[in-house]
Amino acid sequence: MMKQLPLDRLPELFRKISEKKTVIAPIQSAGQVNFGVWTEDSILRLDALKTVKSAKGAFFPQVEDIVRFRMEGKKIDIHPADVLTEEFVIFGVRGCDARSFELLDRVFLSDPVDPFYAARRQHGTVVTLACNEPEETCFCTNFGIDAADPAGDVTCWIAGDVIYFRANTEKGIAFTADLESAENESPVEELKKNITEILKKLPFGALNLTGFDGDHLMERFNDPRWSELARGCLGCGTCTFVCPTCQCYDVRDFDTGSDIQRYRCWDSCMFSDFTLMAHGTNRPTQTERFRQRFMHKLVYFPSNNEGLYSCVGCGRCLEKCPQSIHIINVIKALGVNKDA
Amino acid sequence: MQKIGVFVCWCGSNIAATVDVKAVAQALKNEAGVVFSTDYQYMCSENGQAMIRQAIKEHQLTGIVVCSCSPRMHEATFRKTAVSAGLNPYMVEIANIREQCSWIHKDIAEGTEKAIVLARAAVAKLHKNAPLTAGTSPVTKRALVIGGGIAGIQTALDVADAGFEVDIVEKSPTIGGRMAQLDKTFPTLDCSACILTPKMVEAAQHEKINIISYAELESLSGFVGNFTATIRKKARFIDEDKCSGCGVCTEKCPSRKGLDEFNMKLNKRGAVYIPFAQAIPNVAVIDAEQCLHFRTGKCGLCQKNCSAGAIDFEQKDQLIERKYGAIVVATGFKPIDASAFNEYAYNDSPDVVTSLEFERIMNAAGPTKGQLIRPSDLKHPHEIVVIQCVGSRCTEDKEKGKPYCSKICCMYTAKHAMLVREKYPDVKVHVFYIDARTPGKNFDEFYRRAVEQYDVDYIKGMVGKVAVEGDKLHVQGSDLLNGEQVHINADMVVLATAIEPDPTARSLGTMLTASMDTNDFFTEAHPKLRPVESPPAGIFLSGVAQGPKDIPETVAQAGAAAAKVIGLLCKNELTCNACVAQTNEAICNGCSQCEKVCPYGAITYEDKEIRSPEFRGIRRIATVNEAICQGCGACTVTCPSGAMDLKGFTNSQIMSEVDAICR
Amino acid sequence: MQEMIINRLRELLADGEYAGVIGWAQGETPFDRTPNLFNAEGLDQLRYDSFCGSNLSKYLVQQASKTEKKIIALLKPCDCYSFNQLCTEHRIDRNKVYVIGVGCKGKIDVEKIRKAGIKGITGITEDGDLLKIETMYGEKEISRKDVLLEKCLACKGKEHKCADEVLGESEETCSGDKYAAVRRLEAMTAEERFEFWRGELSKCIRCNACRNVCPACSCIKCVFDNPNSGVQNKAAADDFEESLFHIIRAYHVAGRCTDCGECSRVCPQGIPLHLLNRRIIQDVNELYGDYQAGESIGQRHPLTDFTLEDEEPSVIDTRGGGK
Amino acid sequence: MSMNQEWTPKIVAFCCNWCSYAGADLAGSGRMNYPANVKIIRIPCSCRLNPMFVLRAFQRGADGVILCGCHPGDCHYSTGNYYARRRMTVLFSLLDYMGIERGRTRVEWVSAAEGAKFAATMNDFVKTITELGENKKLGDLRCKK
Repeated sequence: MMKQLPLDRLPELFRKISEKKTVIAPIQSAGQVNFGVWTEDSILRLDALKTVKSAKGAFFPQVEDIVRFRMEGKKIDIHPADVLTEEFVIFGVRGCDARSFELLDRVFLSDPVDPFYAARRQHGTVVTLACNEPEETCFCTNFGIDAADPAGDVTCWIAGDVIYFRANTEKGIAFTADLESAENESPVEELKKNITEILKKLPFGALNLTGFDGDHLMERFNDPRWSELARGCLGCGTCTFVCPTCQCYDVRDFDTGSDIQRYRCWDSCMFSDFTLMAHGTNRPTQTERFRQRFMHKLVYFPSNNEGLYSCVGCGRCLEKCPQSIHIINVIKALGVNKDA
Repeated sequence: MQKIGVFVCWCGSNIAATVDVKAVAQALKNEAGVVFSTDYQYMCSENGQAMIRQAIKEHQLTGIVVCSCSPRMHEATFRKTAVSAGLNPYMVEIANIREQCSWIHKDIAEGTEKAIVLARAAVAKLHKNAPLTAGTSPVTKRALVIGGGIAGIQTALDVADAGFEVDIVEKSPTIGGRMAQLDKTFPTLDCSACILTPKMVEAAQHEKINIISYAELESLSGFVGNFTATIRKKARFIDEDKCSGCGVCTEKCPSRKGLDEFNMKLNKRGAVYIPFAQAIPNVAVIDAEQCLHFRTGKCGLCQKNCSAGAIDFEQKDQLIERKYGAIVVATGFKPIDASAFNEYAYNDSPDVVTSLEFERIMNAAGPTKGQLIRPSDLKHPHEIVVIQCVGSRCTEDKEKGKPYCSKICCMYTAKHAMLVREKYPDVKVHVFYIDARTPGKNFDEFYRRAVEQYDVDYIKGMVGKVAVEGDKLHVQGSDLLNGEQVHINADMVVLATAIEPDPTARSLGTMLTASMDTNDFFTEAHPKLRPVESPPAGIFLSGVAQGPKDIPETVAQAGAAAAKVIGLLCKNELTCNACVAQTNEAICNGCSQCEKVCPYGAITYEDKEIRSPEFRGIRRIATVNEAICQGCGACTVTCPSGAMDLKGFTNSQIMSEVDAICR
Repeated sequence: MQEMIINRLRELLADGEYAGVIGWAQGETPFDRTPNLFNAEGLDQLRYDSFCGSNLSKYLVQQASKTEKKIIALLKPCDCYSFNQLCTEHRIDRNKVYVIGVGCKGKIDVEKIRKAGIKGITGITEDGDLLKIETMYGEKEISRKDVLLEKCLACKGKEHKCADEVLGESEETCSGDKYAAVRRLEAMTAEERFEFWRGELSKCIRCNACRNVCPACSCIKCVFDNPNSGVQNKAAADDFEESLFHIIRAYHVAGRCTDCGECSRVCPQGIPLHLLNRRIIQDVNELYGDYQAGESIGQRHPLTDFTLEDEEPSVIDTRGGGK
Repeated sequence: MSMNQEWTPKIVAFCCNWCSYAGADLAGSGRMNYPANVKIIRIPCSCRLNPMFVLRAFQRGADGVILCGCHPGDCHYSTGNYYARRRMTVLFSLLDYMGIERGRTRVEWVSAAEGAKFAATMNDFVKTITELGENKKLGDLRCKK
């Protein structure tokens, strides 16, 4: 049974939730829309299709303390950072970002479970929002994601000036408990139909991903066109840091003077010092690094995860790459449909 | 991890009085890497250093931190100690807990806490130190003396006697400097020329000394042992080799309006002149401003009458470039401009003269041929008033006077008074003074003779005003001992003016990068321990250029400077500064930003084979010439990637010091 | 213009004297332009139109040294300054590059079109000053002048400072005083300026795009990647570290930044990074005399120079800007 | 230094070895007091000061950073302080532009003979920093614990 709420009473709902849980929603600050903690004077932007940084930051933040060491003479005492305990709601997550949580779960929740990520996933309620106006850079349709009916604890639709909620999990039910139920669900059905129509018009909506799986690993790896594709790549980390499914991180120590703070932070396979170990022979040229990124998304991850691609088609890398080199180039250049 | 020994010095009570040295030693014990920490009354003493040697051996220390006085004092001492115990001298760090801590903080708790922080910073830096070895550079076995007064001459003679070549560069046409203008010298009343000219002649005839007169230093580059000086020899318009010094041209010259600088402009001289009889080189010089040939193109009488054909109107300035191992600054002094003291009517009456002008009047070779006569009406004066400290010890008006005591005026005024009283007993001499400062050997006895034997009237007090009244000079001053006003109608007034460095000193100091004090005297490396050296290595100070002093002290300092020069030139090579820049070739961009800021041009570029994870192949790499680099570090900051670093003061060393201080 | 360039390049590449040409290739969407190296056969892939905003001079640092033969580079007037600066720093060997100055009348910023509310862009065609934009939601129009790249609004003129040959016309698109935004910031009080930069720099995701695209930021090993530099860090774990990265970057390019605007173009979070460099350029011009980095090869940039009469650093306390 | 303790200013002074460090020594031998919050780091020349050291000091909790060097014209390395002068001007301008209080950074030329000036400068600088209060804008919170 769906629930509904007039759109202009949404801040009221947030205020009520904020008493007990932190509300994270797409808000605009300094001209950009990113997920941030909602407060009274935040500019809520549910109309913005995509935030710059994906929603993964709520569960896998860019920087996170792990442990703190303090030296007392010769004795070292260790203070592990405590995991998240407060509840929070992340509101306005699009279908693609919602799928990325599943992909990250396969990495962080598989044995050995990452305690920090697990705690956040457990205390977080994901409220997804259907995409009323998908854009040309979207291509989630290739990965079995339904932008019109995204997965999540609660799925919402904004039809006209009313927002409809459908609880999918216990957390979802708890979230929508004291909302008035919606008698007439037809606007939602109609909105879903429109969205599906628009999704058909996506320029990259229907790519042919055959050939990108574990069995053709070596063919893809040895393809001569990688150096051609990678030539324009600057080796910056934009594509990896806006990507909702990138999960690589580096562990660093910071000497605060009185103790040592060990923290982890996002790392990018595009950086020249990615996985630079003692003997100093990590991937030497940009071609190798470029290949590693897309091989992981389209070949390595699926071969380890029953064909589940590590790309959710959000299109952020299409928009944000300074030189417009991205996964679509790779799929079209190396995939079966070279002529498409 | 390093094994560090910390040694906290009491410095007698200088540190221990306001810093709890035991607490500092204790606090440093639990610093990372510190395996030994102790304190002692005098670390720099023999058994203090023995304690260090002992600790190094016993604990196999890899580095030591000495918390003591300024590194500028004993860094070298403790480095030698480390070497004697087999430790690299650059594994020594000094924490300055005396001048920059115990001496300036009264409260013990505050002082101790700061000392601990400074010690920690030194330990933190030491962790990042690496053993360094200094390179060597050749020494040019020739010295350059700038200034041909008694200071320059004496230094040149001493250095030349040790067998080294010396060039004397003298700005005026002849050497001899200020002393040549004097009549007698205190305290023995020797005739100044009699004791100076033999030295001048000796210098001229010494095969190792080369006198470059009427010349100035144009530019200087290089560093100790390897200076390259460019000297501008101004055109004399007279060929030095041909001129015999006969002086015919000086008599024939019709232009008589030039003021004779040698006689303090009290009389006139020809456009072509020889400054004084015993001039060395005994060669005439043409003053282009006064010479009619240059002004109107006519005349040329001197050329016509010169039998040796030495006059050469086409002569041009000559630029001489030579290499030197050491440079001695002996630029001497000049009396300050007395025209600023109009309360003494210096500008109103020619009979108010400065002491040096008075010296010329008394001098037999002077404008009055030794006759004591008044410049105004050439009459013999019967009453002379001398005013001491004109412009000296004058603190309230910086532009007019000098804050310091010029040191020599008390003595030469007593000399003047005695000479006048002895030669002309009829002349009454009054001397207004604040304190009679005559501290040298036989100085006070000399002054007592002036007072008692020649009953010179010494009045303790200052002169308020000197007014020209008719042909008399009404001097109005105060007598502090009797507490009364004194009025004297004097025939002449002599101003014992302050002395200041030669006007060329400031520009010379900039050229030599020698530091100077606010009065333009050259600052010595250390007021007590290194008075004849200037901070930049290879630059030495001789004479009044370094500060007011009399002739005995000047000659003593000249000898000391010579000894330092000889000590330097007798070495075949000099050990260079070990803390020089170094390139990390793996990450050098070869962008030549560093070369642009290097003041010594020590950085060059070459294509080198590079093998690093990031790059394999040929690349343009900066290389530092360790002999030329002086370790200023300008290049390390323009280098964006930090490829250029400075040994001994590396980026990580300084950063760890900052971390330790801000902890 | 594109055909003219392609034909001329065919001639040049015909005799094999050149290893190839660095230009823009067609990306996936009609307005994506990706820098690439073309040989004679691939020339039909080459594109040159209003979307080629990126500055290609930094690619020459690697590409020009890789081959024995010379390389051709297509450089817009504003790119030439970066090229000259890199030649001054011996990162590019000038005689290994044949520079074709391509005409430029200002380039389009697709991000600005999106910001203007036009969504689902599938095609853009130019018609004089009007842009006709097909989108998934119908036809839209917008004036070309309103969506020019930020760097075009501070265009440094239509003259190519290092071209061996010029193809096509250029037009200066500078709109008024390029230091206006800097002065607006300077007029604020210190608190307001601090809040402004905290707001902007807190968006920074440390993706290093600004560093990797900047022609002046071309160190072989950047201090932020070098464990021994003392400032190595990969993510801003604290407010200070967000500012640290940008202050040090602005300082390292001080005197060498040609104000080419690439840093602001590529920033995924739209941080106006050029305002930092432009402030330093304004200071340098006011204090040490007008200086345009990359004006010619072999310049001595202001921070490696001095005069005896330079202002004391305390001049900052009294110059413009709210207390 | 935990937060509840009453805040005292922490000043890092970079002094050039030839002039200002000698000036500091002279202030010491002249027993000319200045507050103990000033700690001096010796560098060969004012041109050795890398802006990264200034930022490092602020990050680590310094409240004020002052660079002392030889008077322009007196530099032991002849041109060092000229470069330092331009570099610090650009750095201070950048910090001012980002809203950092102007008084936090300073350059002062002190010769080896100016012990009194060194002490006076340090007293004045500590007074300025005390008025400005703790450095909250340019500090790393993790270093404050």
